Amino acid sequence: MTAVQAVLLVLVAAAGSLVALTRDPLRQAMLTGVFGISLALLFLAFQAPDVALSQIGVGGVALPVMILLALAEVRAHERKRDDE
Amino acid sequence: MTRSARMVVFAVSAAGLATLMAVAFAGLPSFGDYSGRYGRIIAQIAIPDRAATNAVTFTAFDVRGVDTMVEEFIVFAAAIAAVALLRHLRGEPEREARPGDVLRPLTSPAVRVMGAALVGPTVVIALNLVAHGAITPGGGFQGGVVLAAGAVILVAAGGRVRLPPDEPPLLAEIVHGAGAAGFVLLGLAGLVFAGAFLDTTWAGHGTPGMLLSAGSIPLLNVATGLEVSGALIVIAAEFLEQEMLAMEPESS
Amino acid sequence: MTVLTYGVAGWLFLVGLAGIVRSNNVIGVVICLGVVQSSTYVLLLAIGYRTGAKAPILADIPTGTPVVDPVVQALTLTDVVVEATVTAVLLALAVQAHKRFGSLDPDAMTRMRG
Amino acid sequence: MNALAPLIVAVPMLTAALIAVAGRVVGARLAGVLALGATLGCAGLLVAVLVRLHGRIEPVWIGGWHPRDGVALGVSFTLDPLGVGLALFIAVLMALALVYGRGSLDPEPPHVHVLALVFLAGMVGFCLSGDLFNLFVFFELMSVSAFALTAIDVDEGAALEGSLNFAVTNTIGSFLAVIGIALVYARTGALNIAQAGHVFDHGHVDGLVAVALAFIACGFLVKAAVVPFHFWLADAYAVAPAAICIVLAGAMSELGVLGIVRVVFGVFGGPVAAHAEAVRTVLVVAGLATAVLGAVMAYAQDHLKRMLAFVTIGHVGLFLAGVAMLSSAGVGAIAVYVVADGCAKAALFACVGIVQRRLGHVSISALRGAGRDLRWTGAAFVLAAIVSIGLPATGPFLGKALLDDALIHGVGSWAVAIAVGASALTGAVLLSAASCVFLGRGRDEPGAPEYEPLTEPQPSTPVTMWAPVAVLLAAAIAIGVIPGVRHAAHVAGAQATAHGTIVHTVLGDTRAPAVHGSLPAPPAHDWLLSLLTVAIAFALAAYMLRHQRRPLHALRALHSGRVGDYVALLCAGAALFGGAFTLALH
Repeated sequence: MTAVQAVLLVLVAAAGSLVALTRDPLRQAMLTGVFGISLALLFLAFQAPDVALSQIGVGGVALPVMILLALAEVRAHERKRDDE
Repeated sequence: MTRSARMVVFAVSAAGLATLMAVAFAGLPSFGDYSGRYGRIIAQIAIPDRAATNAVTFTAFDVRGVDTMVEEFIVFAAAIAAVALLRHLRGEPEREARPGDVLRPLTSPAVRVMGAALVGPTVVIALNLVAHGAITPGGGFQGGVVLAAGAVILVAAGGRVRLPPDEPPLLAEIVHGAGAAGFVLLGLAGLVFAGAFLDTTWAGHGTPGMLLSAGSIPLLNVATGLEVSGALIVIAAEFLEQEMLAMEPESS
Repeated sequence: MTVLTYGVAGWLFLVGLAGIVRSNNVIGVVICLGVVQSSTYVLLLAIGYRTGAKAPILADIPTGTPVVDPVVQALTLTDVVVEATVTAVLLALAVQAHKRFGSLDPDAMTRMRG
Repeated sequence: MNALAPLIVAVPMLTAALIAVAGRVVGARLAGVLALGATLGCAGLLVAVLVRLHGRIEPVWIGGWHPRDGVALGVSFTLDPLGVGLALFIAVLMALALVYGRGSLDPEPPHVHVLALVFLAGMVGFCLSGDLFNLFVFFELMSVSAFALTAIDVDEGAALEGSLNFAVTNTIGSFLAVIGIALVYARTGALNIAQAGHVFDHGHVDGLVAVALAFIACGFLVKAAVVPFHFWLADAYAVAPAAICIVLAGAMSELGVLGIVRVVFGVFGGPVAAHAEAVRTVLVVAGLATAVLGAVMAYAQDHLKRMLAFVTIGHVGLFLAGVAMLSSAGVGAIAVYVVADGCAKAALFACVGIVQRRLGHVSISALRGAGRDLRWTGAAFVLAAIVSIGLPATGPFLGKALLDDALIHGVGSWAVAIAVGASALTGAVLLSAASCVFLGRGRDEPGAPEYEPLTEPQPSTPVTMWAPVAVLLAAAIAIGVIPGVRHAAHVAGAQATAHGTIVHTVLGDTRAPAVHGSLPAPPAHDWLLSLLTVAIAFALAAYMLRHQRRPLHALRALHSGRVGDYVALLCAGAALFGGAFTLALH
């Protein structure tokens, strides 16, 4: 169990660093999904299935989708402006 | 500040914060050694006091139910805020959806088929999560999130959604308001029938492990499920609508 | 293990802040805020963890089995969902700001200064 | 028995949810009436609770979860005169703001009303809560609704920018607070303020305790906008609608100071009392630095609302200095000062809102002389300014006199000198701005823009806008002469700082002792000092009107409006406070 936790902790730290230090927001959005799911796995290893369930839904689906939608909206707006 | 000055200030401060955290975390119990009495007592009384077999749900919806009520209202306020903030700028020309307009599908056909196939199971899982929150892992928050995820998949996969401009989906808006109101009303029921706000015992005790046990905890979970799913759908719909308005329609 | 766990919590906090400070994109700032917040989840759950104890789902285990702390889990559980919606508010602000300023660079949004 | 206390938050919350469900059906007008009704209902409940409290402390256990064997399980609202009184003040301010905003806030669909009610519930709950994590969730609730209310006018680019800076910095502050709360929980196994405080009374004080104190305090100091956490406030208050500013400037910043009270007398009462001298130094330096910086930056502004925002920052610094005395008299003084000064500041913001409506502009140099016809507004603005400096016999005078007393006893007269200087400068800034806008006096600024309305000027001021100004001014003045105010302040200060009483009342189920007596009436030298401050303010204002404004480039450049800068400085502040508290509790 300890080994699993250790591996997941390292994974979470690495994914979190990648999210924070990546410049391109689109790539950041994708990495957020990875980070969110690795957090959920860590919570599972911490014997917190309730939190893990929440985290999968939020970190794995809701957050990335919202960020992608916001980015798409920004890009669409930019395209529209460039056309004019 | 110039960018480099800013980075220097941050680097020095971060080193300070790191030192502080090291000092503070050194005073924590070793990982895996924690045994606080608060959590221990709660785990002991969950079944005898409320017939709740999920100690986390028991904490979130009963012992510390008011925290959850407030958190639910943060979700509620955030959804209202997203709608209020995303309404159109006054100067921006509004594009009415004309008959015959087909909004560009967001995804490929394969994704759409997959999405549609996923919706049924997602909804079943979500309802299951909400219903059994007091018994097994799950509850209003988790179920609400999964339900909303299902709805978003459906919308994103469907592609051809046509939302009337300026009108967020009325149903989701009503659902999330009703969920928020429901939680407070259940709290008031506790005050009226059991003498304390958010007291859950008025709805009966029940047998541990059965669906209808743990007083009004399952009802509070349903209210939360409505609130969370409704709010997330309202938010997603609002972003989707923005995007579609910004997109030029293809003539079919 | 103690050092690793709490170290990761502290690291996420600082690396998220670093991301915010050096970001040139408001949406990136919002994403990094999520990283900062995740450090609080890791810290809370790590504090409540007990080696060898079970998850606090009492239906599956005999009475009296040691369980990990349910309180920190309840605190974290609700926070996770709240994070999503607060992020939505920030994203909404960012989208509107982009329409106004034509840029997502926070350094370009300085109507108010001095 | 105050079992009905949870209704204080439940009523606005339920009304907000119902408006959201039925808002499109009932229409904006009815929604506005409902919101005002719920706010007044909340205020009425607070009056009832305050009366039945009889000046004591009383826990209300939500869900009926009374402590078992001395262990608090549920969440308590720990009602005390300070918290309930402040909550009542907030509810009244919100009612006035709703009346004031009737004409100016766009109510269709009624999102503003929903958010305002949720905002109210968050602030009031924060005042009442006796549980550390519950305090935090109410704090978050008020933050989220405040971000949205600040940016509710999405047509303003500056509003979006101000709200983003507000949201990012305050959210980081609240994460710092969560880390502190997690540390407290790990050490004490408790989240209830009294319970955690009880454990800290007997435990040893190490780095964990000091950092926990520092991080939680930083979370609240960000909200209070204490240097160097203050940057967001100027950006946000300058752009929020005037009706919202009434509540933001009148009450929200002050709640950060209340949070500090809960921390230093509740949770960490024991360790702080053992190292009172050092903690006092840390907090009083922060408070006075904030007071001076607020006054100086207000002087540098040309934007009326941004100027008032810096005035707000300066006053919060004085409030923090009062709490820093770590005495019953200090907190009692602040109780009076916060309410009286809050009324005066809210009146100032309301006047600027009227100027904005009538003249379509808020830049002082552009408005020079444009306000000559707004006699009543000008008179109200000047009166509010003089009152807020501490005109004798008014509310702020009483608060400030009591504060000066506490400062002299706590740290010495040098602190009073700084406080007087900051007040005089703030007052001078307000007076010179007023004589420029309403009388056309003042220097010719090179490159001052010609007056040209940015928004369509309205020909009249509706009664819903000027009546709240009148009420606020009357209240600010009346607080100075109402009998019983000094007694109430004494009780509020004594109970909020009585660490032992809080612990025993909450955990032991014993009835808290009543407090008798009253803070002393301001002696003659306070009257003289106050008159002197007003005189200095007038003299300084006259000087400012004759001379070019100093540019203060370096200081202003720090207030860059860039969120990255603000976050870097926030980290610096957190590291500084953390280091200072670690040394202080060593």
